[in-house]
Amino acid sequence: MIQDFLFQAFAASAILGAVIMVTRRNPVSAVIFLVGVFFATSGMFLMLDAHYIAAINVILYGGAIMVLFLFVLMLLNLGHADWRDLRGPVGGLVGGSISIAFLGVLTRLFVGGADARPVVEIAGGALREAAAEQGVVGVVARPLFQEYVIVLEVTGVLLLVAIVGTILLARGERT
Amino acid sequence: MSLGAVTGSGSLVATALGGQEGAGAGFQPVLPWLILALPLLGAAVNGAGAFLWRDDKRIPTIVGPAALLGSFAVVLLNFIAMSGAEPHGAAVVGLWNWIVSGDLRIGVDLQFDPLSMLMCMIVTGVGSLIHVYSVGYMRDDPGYSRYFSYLNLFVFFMLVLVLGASFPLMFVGWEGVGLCSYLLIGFWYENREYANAGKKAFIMNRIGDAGFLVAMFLIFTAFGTLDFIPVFEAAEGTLAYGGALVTGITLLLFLGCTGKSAQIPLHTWLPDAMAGPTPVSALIHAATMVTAGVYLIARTSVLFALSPVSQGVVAAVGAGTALFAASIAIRQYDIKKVLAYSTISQLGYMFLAVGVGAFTAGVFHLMTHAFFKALLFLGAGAVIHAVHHAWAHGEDGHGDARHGDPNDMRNHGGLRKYMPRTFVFMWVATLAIAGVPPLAGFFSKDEIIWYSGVYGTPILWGVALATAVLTAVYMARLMVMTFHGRNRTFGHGGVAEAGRRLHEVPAVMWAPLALLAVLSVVGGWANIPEALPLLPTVEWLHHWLEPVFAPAIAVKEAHGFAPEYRAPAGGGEALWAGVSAAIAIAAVVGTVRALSPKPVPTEAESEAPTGFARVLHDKWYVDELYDRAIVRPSLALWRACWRIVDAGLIDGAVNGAGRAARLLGWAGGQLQTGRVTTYLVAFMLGALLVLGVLS
Amino acid sequence: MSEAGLAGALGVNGLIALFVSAILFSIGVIGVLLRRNAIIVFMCVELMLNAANLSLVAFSRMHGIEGQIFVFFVMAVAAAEAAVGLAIIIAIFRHYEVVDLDRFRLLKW
Amino acid sequence: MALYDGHWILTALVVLPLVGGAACLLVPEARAKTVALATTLVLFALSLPLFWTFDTAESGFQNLVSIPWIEAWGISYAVGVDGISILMILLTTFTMPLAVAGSFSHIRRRERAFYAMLLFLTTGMIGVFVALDLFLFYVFWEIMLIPMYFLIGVWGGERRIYSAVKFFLYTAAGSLLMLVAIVTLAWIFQDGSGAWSFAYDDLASLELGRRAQLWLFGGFALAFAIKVPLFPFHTWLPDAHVEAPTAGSVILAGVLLKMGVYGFLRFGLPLFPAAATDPAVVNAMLVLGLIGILYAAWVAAVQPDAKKLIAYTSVAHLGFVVLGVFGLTTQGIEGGILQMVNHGISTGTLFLLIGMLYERRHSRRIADFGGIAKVMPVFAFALVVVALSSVGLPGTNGFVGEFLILVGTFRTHPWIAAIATTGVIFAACYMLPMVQRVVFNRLDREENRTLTDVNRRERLILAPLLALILLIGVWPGPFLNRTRASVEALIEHVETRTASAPPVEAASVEPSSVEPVLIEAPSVEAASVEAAPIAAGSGATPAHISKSAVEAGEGE
Repeated sequence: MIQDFLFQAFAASAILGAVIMVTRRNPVSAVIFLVGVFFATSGMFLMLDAHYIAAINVILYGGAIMVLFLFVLMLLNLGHADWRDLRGPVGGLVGGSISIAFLGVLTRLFVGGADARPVVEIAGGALREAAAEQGVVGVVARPLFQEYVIVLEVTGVLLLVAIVGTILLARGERT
Repeated sequence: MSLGAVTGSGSLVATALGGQEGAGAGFQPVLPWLILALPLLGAAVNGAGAFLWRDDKRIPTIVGPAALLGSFAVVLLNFIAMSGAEPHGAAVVGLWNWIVSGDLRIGVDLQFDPLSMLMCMIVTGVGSLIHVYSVGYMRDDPGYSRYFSYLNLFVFFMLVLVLGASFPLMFVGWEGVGLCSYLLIGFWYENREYANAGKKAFIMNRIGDAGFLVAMFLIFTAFGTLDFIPVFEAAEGTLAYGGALVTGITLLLFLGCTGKSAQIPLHTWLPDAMAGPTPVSALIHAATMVTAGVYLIARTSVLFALSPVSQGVVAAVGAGTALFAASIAIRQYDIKKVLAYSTISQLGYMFLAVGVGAFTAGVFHLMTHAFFKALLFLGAGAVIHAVHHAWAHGEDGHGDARHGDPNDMRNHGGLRKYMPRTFVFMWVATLAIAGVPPLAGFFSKDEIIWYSGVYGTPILWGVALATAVLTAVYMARLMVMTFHGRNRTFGHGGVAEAGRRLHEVPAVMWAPLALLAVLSVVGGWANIPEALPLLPTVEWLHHWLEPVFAPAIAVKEAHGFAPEYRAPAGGGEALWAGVSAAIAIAAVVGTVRALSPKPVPTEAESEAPTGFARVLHDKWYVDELYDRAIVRPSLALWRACWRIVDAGLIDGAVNGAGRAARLLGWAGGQLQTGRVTTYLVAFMLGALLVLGVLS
Repeated sequence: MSEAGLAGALGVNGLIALFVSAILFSIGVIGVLLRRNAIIVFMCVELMLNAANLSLVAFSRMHGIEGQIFVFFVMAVAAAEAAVGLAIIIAIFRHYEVVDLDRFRLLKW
Repeated sequence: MALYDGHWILTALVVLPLVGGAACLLVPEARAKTVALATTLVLFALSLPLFWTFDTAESGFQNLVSIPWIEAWGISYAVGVDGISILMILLTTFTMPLAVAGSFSHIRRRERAFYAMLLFLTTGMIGVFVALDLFLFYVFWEIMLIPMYFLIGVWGGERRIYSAVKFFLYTAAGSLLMLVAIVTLAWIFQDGSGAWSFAYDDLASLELGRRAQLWLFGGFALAFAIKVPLFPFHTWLPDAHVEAPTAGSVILAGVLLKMGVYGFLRFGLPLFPAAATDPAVVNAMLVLGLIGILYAAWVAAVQPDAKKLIAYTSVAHLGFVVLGVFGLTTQGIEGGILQMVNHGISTGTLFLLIGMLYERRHSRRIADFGGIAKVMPVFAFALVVVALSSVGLPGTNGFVGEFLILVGTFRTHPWIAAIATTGVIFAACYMLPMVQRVVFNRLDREENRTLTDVNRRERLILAPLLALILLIGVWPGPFLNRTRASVEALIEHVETRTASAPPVEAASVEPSSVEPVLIEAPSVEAASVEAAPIAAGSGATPAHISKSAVEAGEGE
């Protein structure tokens, strides 16, 4: 019961945080609220028995990536509010309608899609049992290093390429 | 030249013709190919000479006339051989297959029959004389070699025209002579007028040639062959008498004739053709090429005999042209123009003759006309030559512009004193053409007048008679203006200077004149009418040509042709011969009497004629009419085709399509703003679409 | 029936998670389209990624652990993307001295 | 002659220019022209025996070679020669050395690429004439387009880009439809027999319904009509000709324009006999040809640019050829083929001559000349002879072709032929004034006084052309001989197939009671179903080809 309440609280704060983040003129406060959203979703991950994902969501997203954003904001000295940042009514109308359309389509997709598929036997409980058996990390690590090992390695290469690319791009024209 | 092929191909034709060929069995042509080869060789040698030894005049001087004389000698041999063989039918000599395609076979076959031999005699005989004359006339021309090359080539094509045993081969000669005519009219191509005249001649001839071509197609479709002998033999069986097909064929052929022989409505090129050197006018535009139309009708006499309508048209056009051209000739000042219209008029006579069915008379007049008209032209050439030299060898060397046109008779006058020989020869020719007995023209023209009345209608007869009067008048006027009275070459007061400068032409020029003068006298004796049996050669030409024209006469007789031999106004041939001779003499004498006392103004002094005389002087404004009604509208239409249809409509559509594509591309390009947001919107709409379709 | 079936498979929380995911994603969309600042647009993209992750995790309760594995990879790629993206923004800023998306039209040659 | 049994020769003719072209790209700039000339001369020498050893009695294909290429789709490298293509091949190999030699002093930049393009173009042209597989044919057809595009676009005159693009788009637009038609044809064949094939004999053995024939014929016809070019698809030609370098114009006139009519003869008539003899189609083609003859002559007569004038005369001449082909008589088609050769020679020479003038004077405007005969007598002589050939004066090649065409067409369509005959008048109306204004009249321009007559190289180029003009004019036998058997077989094929086609459709209907229009196949689908049964019967044909190919292999 308390868990359900917590979950719904996380959900509500995630939505709230997202709304605030989108509407902030000051980029730094947008970053702060985004970090809040990430924390809220991490909480939801936890409640959904994805403990490992919850952890790295906090560390990776909430920590590393958002800090990176902050660094860039500071580096470029963009940390102040800008009136021109928000679009006018036309942009709002276009963005709003597309957004609402997305909401509708996604909702229909989730509901209808779930309806179309046969309900699989693995319920929330099964995942929890596996976690109890293999550990919170193990339940993710086993398939990762067994079935998906090649994908994992490729991801590693991708990160390497990203590192090189980032350095090259960020280094600029200096010779 | 493979003789095996010659006889082989020839016999092929002979067997195809069956028994008819038996008539020609007695006559085998001697060296037939040499007749053609010599002028062609001459043309080639002289043509090469025009490039290689342009300044050396010895080679063309020898080769040019020699090629013709050689050819004439061979023709003469054959002529004698043919007259020795009785009956003298047709012999066909095949040289090689020209066009063979499906059931169409056109051989390079030569047909030797009385008609073609007679024509060959005229072409090579008169041609030889004119070649010799040209040696003198063209002596100082820088294009001497080229001239002889063209002239030889012309004779070659003329012989092909005459000897060709099929319509297409005749057409080769037909267009070939047109080409040479074009080249020779525009011989002095630096003068734009002259070059234009050549072009005009070619194009007007082409109009007729198109008719000739379509006629050939009709013949081939009807007969399955284009060889003369099979066509003529099958004609009566294949074509209905007076039917549309034969009328169409013959009228189209006649269209070809009007082009080549300068009959109404395609006559306007011939006067302009006088731009060429005068011997050319004599050979091509008087004696030979322009008579090809008459020859064609004579050759296809069977077909024409089958179509009374066409015959009527031919006769009417011939008579009309004769009168029309004669009326113009009366008011011309250019000596060559007078002769040109005279030629058109005389050709009209010939068409009148073949039109009413007097084929022999037409060919007879063709022959005598070749003699006296060539003589007239060469004489005129001598006059022009003399006047030109008198002017050109003046103090400043080139006085043409100062003095005027050497062709203009107003610049002549009194030449009798300076050019006595030419004067005599010219009078012989004049009397011949006027129809004064016993000269050539009397017999031939009288025959035409007689038959136009007997075979034709009273109107044709009247026109023929009227034209005879006009002929005598304009010729006498020409003689008076040129040779009589006082000399005006150096103005009215320049008689003394004229005496120093004007001379008789050299022997190489007057000798051919003399020979032609003899022929102009005796030429008519070849066909003495039965009514006037003065010589043993009564109806000789008639008999000679009988094998050629007998089928046509037979056709006509089979369809109710039975003329009564008396003139429309009554009386027999002898009577009317006497009458027409009297008319001619009276007209000549009258004109000389009337004109001689009158002083003639020089070219510079004379005023433009007025009234009806002006209409005649300006040739009834036919050229202007054609220019306004045909040439200019055509050019306007053609320009419109180019500017409006081609560049406007079609290219407009094409370029419009291109522009439309570019516009579409530009419109599409406008979607590419280059801003991320635009693409994001598009991307999201796309994602929505995909998701929407999926769900 | 579908509501009950889905709720039965995912639990009520799972269902809520899916709706939250949809809402977060839509908010991300509106942010991307509404903001001119490249960095904030970028952040909204991260928000959308996170929303997607949320639905993956929710469905992993129904279909098994692969959902979480996928999330792992998404995060790895997102990290790389964030790094490269920010580097690009820096490079652009260096050149134009501005991060307003409407000020440059680099996608058109 | 054992070595020369002909089977390798066609392939050699296709490949050699490719090799030569590559060699041109590799050798130093100054050597390129020599390599190109040598290649084309060898090519001509190689093709001559093809002419001598041609069996005039054989109506089918000779020197057949067929090697599978893309077997899954039934595509093979099949080449052969018959009476329709032999003269075209010879014309190509004859024209090429002259075109190359004619460019020696004209092309001064990027010589290597220029001569390589010429040689690549040769491959395409010969390939089109020898290909007996429709796919192969299409490949060569398109190969041809590219070098020509560059020849015009790179070495052309001022508006070269516009002209090159126009040329390319026009041609490509047509040929794409043809590709659709080819693939459809192969698909219909596959539908009936179960196997794909693009082989000519296979596809020619299909018996299609009338409606299907009309559609497919339309696809081919548009491509060919543009290439011919028939009015109103002709406007690319004047532009392309005017802007192209001399060699380009010579090849364009000499060979490329023949592709259209060749296509009609090789594919249009035999593959779709019912469509090609459909009165509406025939009349449309004849009328378009007729319009081409008259209209192009008129437009030519008022052109101020000599090259453009000659370009329009090409339209007129090709109009005659189309007339002959669709007159569907032996004389008409033979005349048409011969006239293509004639046009190639005469018009090619005219372009060479104008090119020579342009090199000296850098102008093509007729008004800029006059009296040239005085300073360039040999040139004037050549121009007059060629002009006369172009107007079809008897004794030159032009007459033989025109006469046969007209006499042939007259038998089936007298009125059209009769009107077309007036074309000979208009021919004189455009050609003679041009000749007069260029070589005759007074030499009144100072710049023209210093013009030099044609040099020895140019004389060597002109001599064989002039000789051929006269030779074909007086003795066309050897040329007509070689076309006869094939042309007669073609007409027979078309006639028998046309005669046999209606009963197939009319079988179910009372022949007398129903209008022919009503018994047409209702749709393309229905037509293709009709096509199905016969395709099985044609199984013998590929065997025939492969058999002769095997024999070919053994022969060597």
